[in-house]
Amino acid sequence: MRYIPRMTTTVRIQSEPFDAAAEAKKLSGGRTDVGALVTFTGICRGNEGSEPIVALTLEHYPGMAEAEIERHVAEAVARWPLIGVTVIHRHGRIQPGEDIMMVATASSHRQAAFAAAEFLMDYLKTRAPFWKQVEKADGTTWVDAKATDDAAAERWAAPGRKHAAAE
Amino acid sequence: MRYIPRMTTTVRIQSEPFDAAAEAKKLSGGRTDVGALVTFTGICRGNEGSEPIVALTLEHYPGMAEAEIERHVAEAVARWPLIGVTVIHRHGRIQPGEDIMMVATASSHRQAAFAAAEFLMDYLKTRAPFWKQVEKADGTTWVDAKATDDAAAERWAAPGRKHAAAE
Amino acid sequence: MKLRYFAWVRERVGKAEEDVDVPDGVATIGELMTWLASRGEEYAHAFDNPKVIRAAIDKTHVKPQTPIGTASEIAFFPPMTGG
Amino acid sequence: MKLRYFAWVRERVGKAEEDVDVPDGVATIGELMTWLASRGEEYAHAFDNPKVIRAAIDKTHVKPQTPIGTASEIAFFPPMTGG
Repeated sequence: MRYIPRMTTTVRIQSEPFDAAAEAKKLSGGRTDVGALVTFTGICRGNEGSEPIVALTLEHYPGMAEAEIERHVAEAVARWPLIGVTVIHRHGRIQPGEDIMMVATASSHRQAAFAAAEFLMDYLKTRAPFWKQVEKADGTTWVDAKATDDAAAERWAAPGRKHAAAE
Repeated sequence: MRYIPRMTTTVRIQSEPFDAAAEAKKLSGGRTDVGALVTFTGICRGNEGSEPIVALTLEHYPGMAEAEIERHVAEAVARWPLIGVTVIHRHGRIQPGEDIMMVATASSHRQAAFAAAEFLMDYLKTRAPFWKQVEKADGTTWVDAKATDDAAAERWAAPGRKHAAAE
Repeated sequence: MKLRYFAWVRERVGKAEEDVDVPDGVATIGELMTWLASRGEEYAHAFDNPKVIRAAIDKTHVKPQTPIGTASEIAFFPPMTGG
Repeated sequence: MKLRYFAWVRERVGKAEEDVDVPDGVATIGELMTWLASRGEEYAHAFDNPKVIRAAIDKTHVKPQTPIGTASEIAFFPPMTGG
């Protein structure tokens, strides 16, 4: 009989800071079927090019942000043999050095955990309804979307692409 | 003038447990040029297929293990715009649920952090002189190397392969 | 029908949401953007390059050719920059 | 010359390391494995399939055709399974 793991998925949108390490630990704690845990943390940088950043402000579309992320988490769970997935994304004003968002993926095997984390990041960047405004000494501007992010997201949709689903 | 970040690399081989979250945090703490932090933790599972595992024992080649990992960390630093890399690998007897090893990579950009972490994992699996012995109720056996791990490591050497080096 | 605007689309339109009566003949998201652009200077500015504007019907991404149908909420916003 | 054995190569040979005088004519890692296999039952067992055995000279991976040269330490071990 195929082993069906107990699956844990968490999606949270919040203005409060979060503890990425503690959140990741929840995926592997108290169980012994997780062999690989990948955590990505996106952090607010203190500069853009050579210009200092005072803060980022993240606007989001409440309701749609959760739904869109949950849809991609469900797709990741369908594509890779995962045991747990956590996505937390902050909105509001965030200062340099603070965490903006995190993705954690747990699996029996490393390639599934890595692939799912990258897949979720690529989709979050291009499909989750969040918009970054950057605040500098001389005013605020909206961050432009990057063509490289669209390209990164598209590689997951390319026909015939093979995924390393297990070790 | 191109910004040259202060670079932190740490390679440790030890029998003692380590705190993966605290080690990863060291790469981004106290600085504001890290935008992306990827942490991989390899954890001792409690079963292999349907058979329970009592413990893993990791043998290693002292001196060569450090040198080999440091060589691959240096290669990762040369290939991707990284700000920090940490690799910690335990040896000795490890029980289910305990962390075996970790890789953490910090960069301004997510694709570099992900690529470098995967590269290091693929090389650690196939080139770092560690051997796992698995202890079950009916005795101990050496873990066989996996052909899929060799294939995973080879993709980094394939001529003409393009790396996403920056966002 | 409720319309919502985000990021610089919201700033240019000058409001986060509004209720509108969409005239007959406006059948798709693309046609709705063309109609909105005709509603005044701030709308013309917000929708002057509809190719870069993204839309969602009832919190799901849609394309310009998608029919409005019986949507209760339509949102317009720039390309997303989260993560 | 110091030889070191790891994992099941060590278990089969029955020791972790030893000093040996390599006879003339044994010039490469592959030839060294062939010579070792002739040294007794435990060595024959350890080296009966030299294709699966990996080697390092002075803590650097080498291939079977690599000359021994002036190595001070040569190690033999199975494919690695760390990570």
